[in-house]
Amino acid sequence: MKVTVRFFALYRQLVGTAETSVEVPAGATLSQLWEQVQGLFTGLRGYPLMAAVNGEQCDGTTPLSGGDEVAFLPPFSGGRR
Amino acid sequence: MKVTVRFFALYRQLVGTAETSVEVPAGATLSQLWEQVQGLFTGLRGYPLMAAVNGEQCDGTTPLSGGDEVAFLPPFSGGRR
Amino acid sequence: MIELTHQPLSPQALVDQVQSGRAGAVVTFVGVVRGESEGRQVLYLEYEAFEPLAREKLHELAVEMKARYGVDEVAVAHRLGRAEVGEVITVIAVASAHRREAFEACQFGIEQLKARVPIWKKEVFKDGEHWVGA
Amino acid sequence: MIELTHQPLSPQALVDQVQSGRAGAVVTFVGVVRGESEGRQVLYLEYEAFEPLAREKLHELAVEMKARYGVDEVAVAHRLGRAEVGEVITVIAVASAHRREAFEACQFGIEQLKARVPIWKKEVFKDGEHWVGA
Repeated sequence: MKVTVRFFALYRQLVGTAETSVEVPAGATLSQLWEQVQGLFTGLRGYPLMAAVNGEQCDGTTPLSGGDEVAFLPPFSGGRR
Repeated sequence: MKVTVRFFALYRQLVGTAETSVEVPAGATLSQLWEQVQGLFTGLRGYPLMAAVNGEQCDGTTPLSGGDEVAFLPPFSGGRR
Repeated sequence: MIELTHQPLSPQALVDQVQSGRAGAVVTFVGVVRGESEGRQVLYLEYEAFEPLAREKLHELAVEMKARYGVDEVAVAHRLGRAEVGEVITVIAVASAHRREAFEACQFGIEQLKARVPIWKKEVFKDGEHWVGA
Repeated sequence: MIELTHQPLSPQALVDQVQSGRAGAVVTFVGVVRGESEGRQVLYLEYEAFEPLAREKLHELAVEMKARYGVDEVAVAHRLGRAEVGEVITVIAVASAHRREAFEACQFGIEQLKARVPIWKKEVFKDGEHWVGA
């Protein structure tokens, strides 16, 4: 099945694109997708998994469905340090 | 010798005047003046001594001179509680 | 910067004063006249100060806030005279490179202002009035 | 009240929103773009958010601040896009009957905003740029 993957801020810079489509095995979890994406874009290796599926923040055990939109979120840095 | 005594806020209300002149013995201290004033204006009894002599905050041991202006200051309540 | 005034206070004006290119954090405390005090409806408040000493104490307080917390800029203002419900009584604005010191200095400022500056408040109700804090 | 905007922020507008006859204390945190970061001169910053989730998290945060500290009103705003040195990035305004809760809620608000809201900052220097917090 296919899922849409979106990258923000640092991640967009590291991978060089804001959005891509990834083919994952049926029943894949968010963690499995993250590992697969880190394999495709090695610049993401070492970063913790933080992501939203269809706009909702989810943890790694979340199972994916075809057509899901997955947003990978770099560590936050809003506000002032 | 004579000193000028000024009352603010609650004290002015309690004594009914903003300013008066008090005759004190030569060499009297601020504490002695306060006792004398509390004798004249019994509504002031029980309040702690806080005062400024010629605009400077002073403690009770301060000796007075003729012509001094003594401001007796009620407990503060600025800002918001 | 110190202000002790019978005119309405503008918190924004104080914030503008403390803000600079160096400061990353500005923390502001604004004290406002409440419409209620211990269950009674307040008509208005009246503030009185022993002005020369109050100004000196406010200045000392601002200097101490900067020295003690290492913040960049401090502004302290207090209203005098009659103040209506909803009007601003006190403004303390602190600008600092970092926010922790700004919060601490601002909180210290309002506590100390109440403790050591010769300003008094009278609460005026429909059926009476009294000086507070005595 | 929540605001996530590419337009300049007005701290006064947020203070006006939270102020009411009930509140005696308004504490405001304003985060400003500093002209310097770790010794380097900053030209400007750029903020980006994952907007729908960021709005949801800001709303959750405001609700939690009210519940946790019992304060009356909370407003949280964050700037997006390019922000120049001296411009306002974040405003958190808290109105409360009493000042202690207002200070605590405001401080909690800015710490939590940084920890849990998907907003990212890019620092732009004369000779380069980088995303912060990663």
